[in-house]
Amino acid sequence: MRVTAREEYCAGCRLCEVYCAVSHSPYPADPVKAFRKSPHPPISRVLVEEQRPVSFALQCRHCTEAICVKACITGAMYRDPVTGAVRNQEERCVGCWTCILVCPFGAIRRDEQGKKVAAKCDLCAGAVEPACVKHCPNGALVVEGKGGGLKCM
Amino acid sequence: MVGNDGWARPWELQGNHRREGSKRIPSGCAIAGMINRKGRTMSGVDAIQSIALMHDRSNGLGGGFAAYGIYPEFPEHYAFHLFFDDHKAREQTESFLNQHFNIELGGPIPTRKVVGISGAPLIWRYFAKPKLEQLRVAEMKEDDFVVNMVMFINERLDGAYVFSSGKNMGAFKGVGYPEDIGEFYRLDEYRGYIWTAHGRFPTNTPGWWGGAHPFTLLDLSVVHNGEISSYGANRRFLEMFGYRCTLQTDTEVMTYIFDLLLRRQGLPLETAVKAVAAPFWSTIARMPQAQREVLTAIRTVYSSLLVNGPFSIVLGSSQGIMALNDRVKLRPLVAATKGDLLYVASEESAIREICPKPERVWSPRGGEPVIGMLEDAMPKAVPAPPVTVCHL
Amino acid sequence: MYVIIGNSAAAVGAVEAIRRVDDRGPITLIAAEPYHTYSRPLISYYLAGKVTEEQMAYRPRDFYIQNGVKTLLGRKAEAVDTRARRVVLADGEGVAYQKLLIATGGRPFVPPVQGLDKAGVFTFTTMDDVKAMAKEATPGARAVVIGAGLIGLKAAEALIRKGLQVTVVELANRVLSAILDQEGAAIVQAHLEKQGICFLLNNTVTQVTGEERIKGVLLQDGQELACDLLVVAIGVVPNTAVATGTGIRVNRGILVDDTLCTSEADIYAAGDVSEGYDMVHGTWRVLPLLPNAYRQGEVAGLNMAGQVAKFAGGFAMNAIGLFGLPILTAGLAWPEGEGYRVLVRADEERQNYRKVVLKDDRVVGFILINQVDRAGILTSLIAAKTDVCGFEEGLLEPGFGYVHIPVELRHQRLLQGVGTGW
Amino acid sequence: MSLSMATPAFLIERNLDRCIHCQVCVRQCANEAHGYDHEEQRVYSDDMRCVNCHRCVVLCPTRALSVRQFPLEFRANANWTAEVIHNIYLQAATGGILLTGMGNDRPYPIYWDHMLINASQVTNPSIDPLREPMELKTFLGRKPEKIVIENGRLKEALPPQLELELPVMFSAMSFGSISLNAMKSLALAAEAEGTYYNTGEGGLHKDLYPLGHRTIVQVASGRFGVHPDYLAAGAAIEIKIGQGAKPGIGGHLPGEKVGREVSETRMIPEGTDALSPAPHHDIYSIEDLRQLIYSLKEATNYSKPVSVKIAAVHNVAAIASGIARAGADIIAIDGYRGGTGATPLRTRDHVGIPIEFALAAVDSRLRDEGIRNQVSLVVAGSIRHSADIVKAVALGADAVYIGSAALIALGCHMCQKCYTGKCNWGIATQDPNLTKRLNPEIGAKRAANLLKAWKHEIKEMLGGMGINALESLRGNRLMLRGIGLTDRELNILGIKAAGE
Repeated sequence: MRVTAREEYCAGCRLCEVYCAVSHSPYPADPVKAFRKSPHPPISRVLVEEQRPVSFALQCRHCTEAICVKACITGAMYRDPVTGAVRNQEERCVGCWTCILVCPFGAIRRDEQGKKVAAKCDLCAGAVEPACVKHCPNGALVVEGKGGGLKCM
Repeated sequence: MVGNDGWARPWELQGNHRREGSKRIPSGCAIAGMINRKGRTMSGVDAIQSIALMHDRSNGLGGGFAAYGIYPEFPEHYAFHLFFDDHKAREQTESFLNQHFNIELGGPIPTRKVVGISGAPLIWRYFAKPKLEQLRVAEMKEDDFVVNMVMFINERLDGAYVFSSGKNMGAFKGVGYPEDIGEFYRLDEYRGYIWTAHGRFPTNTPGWWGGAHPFTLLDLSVVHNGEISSYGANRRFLEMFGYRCTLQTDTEVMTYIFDLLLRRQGLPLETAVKAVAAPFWSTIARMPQAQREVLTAIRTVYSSLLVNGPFSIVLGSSQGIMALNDRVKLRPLVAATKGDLLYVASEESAIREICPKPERVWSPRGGEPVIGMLEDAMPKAVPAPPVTVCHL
Repeated sequence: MYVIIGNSAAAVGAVEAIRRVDDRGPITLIAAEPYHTYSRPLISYYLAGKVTEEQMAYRPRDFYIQNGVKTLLGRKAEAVDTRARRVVLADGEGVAYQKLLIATGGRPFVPPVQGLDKAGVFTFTTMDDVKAMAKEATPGARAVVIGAGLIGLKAAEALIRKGLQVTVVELANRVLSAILDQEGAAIVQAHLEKQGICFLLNNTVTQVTGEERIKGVLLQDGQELACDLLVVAIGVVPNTAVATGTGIRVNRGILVDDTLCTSEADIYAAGDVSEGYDMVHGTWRVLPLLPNAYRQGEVAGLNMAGQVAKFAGGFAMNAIGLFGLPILTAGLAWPEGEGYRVLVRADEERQNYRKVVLKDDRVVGFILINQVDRAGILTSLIAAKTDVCGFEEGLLEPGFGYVHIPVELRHQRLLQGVGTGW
Repeated sequence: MSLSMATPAFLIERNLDRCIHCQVCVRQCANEAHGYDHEEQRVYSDDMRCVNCHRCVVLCPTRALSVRQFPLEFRANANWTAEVIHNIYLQAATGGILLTGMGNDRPYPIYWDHMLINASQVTNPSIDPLREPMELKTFLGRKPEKIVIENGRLKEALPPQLELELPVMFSAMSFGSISLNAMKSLALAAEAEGTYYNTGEGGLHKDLYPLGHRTIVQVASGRFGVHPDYLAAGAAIEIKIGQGAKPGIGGHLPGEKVGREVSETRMIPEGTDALSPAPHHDIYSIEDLRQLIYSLKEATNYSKPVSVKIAAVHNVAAIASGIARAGADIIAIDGYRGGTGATPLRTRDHVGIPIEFALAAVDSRLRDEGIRNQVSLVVAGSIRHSADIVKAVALGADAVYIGSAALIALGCHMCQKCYTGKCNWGIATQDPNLTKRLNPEIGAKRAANLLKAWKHEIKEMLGGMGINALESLRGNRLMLRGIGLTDRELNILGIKAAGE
């Protein structure tokens, strides 16, 4: 399962980034607090790429044979056996960026606001619908591929 | 309004509404009808008895009957039944009639005094045929000519109202309970092979006899229970064909619809029924193609003649009767047969009152007509009279 | 009956791969070190106090139990008896195998310098190394690190963080000479010098002074440096000892085919001990990188369990951060010879350095310093040998991403996957 | 350079307690009314640029934004209003005619709101549309005076008809004036709900040919995009004589909106202005119209109804009668509130008559002449909701066109700036940065939902009247009563006053 962008309908508003950041902040239901309570704005795991008029959001593809999991030097990166999502156990991550070096989608971001950790899409584990999909105002993000991920190798 | 040619053009008139037509009156009712398919005549007693049983369905503000085969001595004459407010109106009308018709016989319709019937207008009848030279001037078919005359009188001649205009048939109606009206008109003395009857429950008090049922045009008569929600749509469509709905009663519209479809457009009765009580589109969609095309065409072309709202009617003609419910069946209608006889009525008890042991009793479904025709008549269009237009 | 010698990335990769295919076959894992599998690169983090020993576990504590692996930890494998199909342990016990994986990794290369046996001299590879060093690395102490490579600099960083004075001696003319070019190395060196590390380049230690304990070092140029601690971090070499005398062919590392099988049937080798295929160089060579080790172990494991899997090759790639400055490199970063095109964008003041090397319109290597985001896209372009004609100007953009890649290729990759083959 | 008299029309209010400086507003405003100050790391606004389209307000994740009328006032003057004064400033500065978009917004009476609908009580039952069938199917096209049946079959097939599942179609809006995504939204919604949309004079984009059976293809004075395949693709052909937003004048699509796709679809060179003449230069009288109608019928083998669309003007009834007699199968009448992408302000606001009167007059006239059945009547020009539709049908319309309402369903916020090409909702624009903001799947769903909702509401009102088929409402003016109308107005509308 993964979130796929339909770039022809991406309005480039980046609400996906805003809501991703909010939902991964200590105040997942309150954007104002999420942004204003912490010294740094929360980081989004979604990345919108834009070169007008093209724009699209990009998140972890949750690859079937995830190279980031294989390459992780600490074992922090793992595939959730239940959801199939590739997730990073942030308390084990040391921010070495090997995953950034190997992810062919460039879908992992550096979170250097506290302890350095790799930040990536976790499909909003536990939520019915990932925040980016839920809040995309134009249906440009869809959840696709129940079960399998993409090939990154 | 009379044109330069002296010919009446009722459709050019702005209605001088008085009488009942000034207000549209919703009403509830009782109806009944019967036919002997062999054409054997029955006395009016049965019709009176049947409608009388449904006394509570009317409120004493209207009752009436139509009877077919009652004037065997004048089978080719139009039997005009008229109400006059006074003798001045009568004289004016008679002069008009004499101008256009050869009147064979004329005089008051015999009545008897009945408790509960009061305020009767002058009630006269005339057996007449159109004058040939008038037909020539009008360049019209005879039936259209007669219709025109009736419309003109009803619209323009103050104090006069034609309430029956067919051949060998007649309507008898007035303000009162139907059994009293029957008594008043001495219907026990008439014999007809078709009788229809009506008891009215209007929601106001028009106090005018012309508003009672049946409504007739030529030999078509309609008794009707219900209110036509589509009245405005039906009426405005009919007006394009020259009909003037001066009375603003739903039943009048019903009469004109059948006149238009059967007499003027020559449609089969079944087709006319499908226009008036159309099957639902969902039903049409399931029909075989040819039938679907026909019904689609009916509903497309005659969409403005769909009669919407609750109704049950009995349509009478010299050829037979047809009883019909609205397509959802929002008003009661029961039918029964015994031998050559077909009965229809608002309530089964009204049939059993005069036919205690019918062979078959059923409740027709919405939009499905019950048709009883004379055996020597085809169950289709009432044949139009021969064209008698003479070109000079 | 699977037997694995070693307990790091390649070994774990093999276990996970075998269990994907065969959830029953008994697996025995033999390791000289007595510890549960741990992440070797984390020893510098341990030294700096950023992780605890507990947090160094490469897999959860119950990993081997969950996977039904019998572990023989702290038991050194001495030799392999290929005829008897058994591994002989140091204590003489034999462990029978049907399929054997040698994943013994590398061992530190220690140069022939006089006095390296004195107390206060350390290598920097294993848990024991770092534990020993941690005891002596006290604030204010003077440390000398031989080697300005990945291990040496991570050690130096950790020691600085612990409050030591650190001098790095490097034979080459620049730091990180294995992965950085001159220009990139200058940025890194300046950054490290700001943090207090002293560099002595084009130089090396020729002698260790002191009695029992180290007192200082003599350098090639004749200088003498007093110190309390010496870290030898020149590099690692494949730890092929167990293959000695078996008939398994060994060059620098153990030779394997693309199924990771050695010259002996049913014996596989993976990780830093072996020589894998380098798809950029087009040669077989030792690629001492954790991601490679895992993937090789995985391929070996699959083959051991009866699947046919092939290792398409790897190439050098390194991610390293020094005092917050990230450095990501891959492939050939300072090519020699004809046919290469080098794209560079540098901003030394901001410590930004971006260099992409092309050959035949394909990316063959890159160096990213500081602005390293989305480096993996470049890595994948190397691996997939993608023709970058038409979007090469985007490669140098700090925000280089899929939006710079032509729409068909972009959609193919984002919707169907990358398919690099490695 | 002289002093500009321009002052902001709107005031952007940013609640700084709620703003998180996420810049969504900055990225979404094509008018650049929001910006980001990198030095201060904060978002700021420029009121002068704001057109009050609400894009930023709607998308702001913290509801930090609001837009109000700019509070600047002139000395109170009931005659020289601020708008009048501002327009004079503008014309004094530019020397140009004033342009605007959408429909007449002046406070003329809205006659729909002066008519009330009947319902059944006691004497006949109202019908519950959730329990009973309720039919809205409508056929548009010429009806013969009667049908003839032989051997249970139709003797002659009916003339071609458009079959609508509800009496609502999407008005003519061209590709060029609106985006392809907006066209697709309407086309898909028409397909989903069983009705039709209209190409306007912009031709039929190749992507829309598969939905040709849901398309009314328009032939307008510029003849843009008209060719045999185009005529063949449509379900019906509409000759556009005029439109309510600009009766008597032509159209002008500026060259910057004529990109590759618009150019291909309209068959004009890229980047050139698309000028529609005020009249059809082959129609200078009613007999010329007849020729065009029959040319189009010939060209399509008499297989499609031909509609003629006119603006509601003073003697609309006589014109409509002439059109019916010229052979049109459908007459579309567009009232003075009808919308557009661009029109001179004074024309929009001062020319034409209300559709309510036009409809009543035309329906009565055609009935008086006995030819009402020969044509279907479609009315347009600010049909706002289902009650307007019920009233229109009761006055005599066969169906209505909706334009503005459909666009509002797609997200239009009625800022009236269509003519700038910077529609922030991706509707009235060809800018690829903006058109992609309208996902046609969502647009289609929303437009279809609107039709669905109205369908339910019409059924409820019909049921309340005791009617279960729409045709029984058509021209049934007894179902209407006027409120607050003069005798003369009641007379024109052909309805009684409430209480009568």
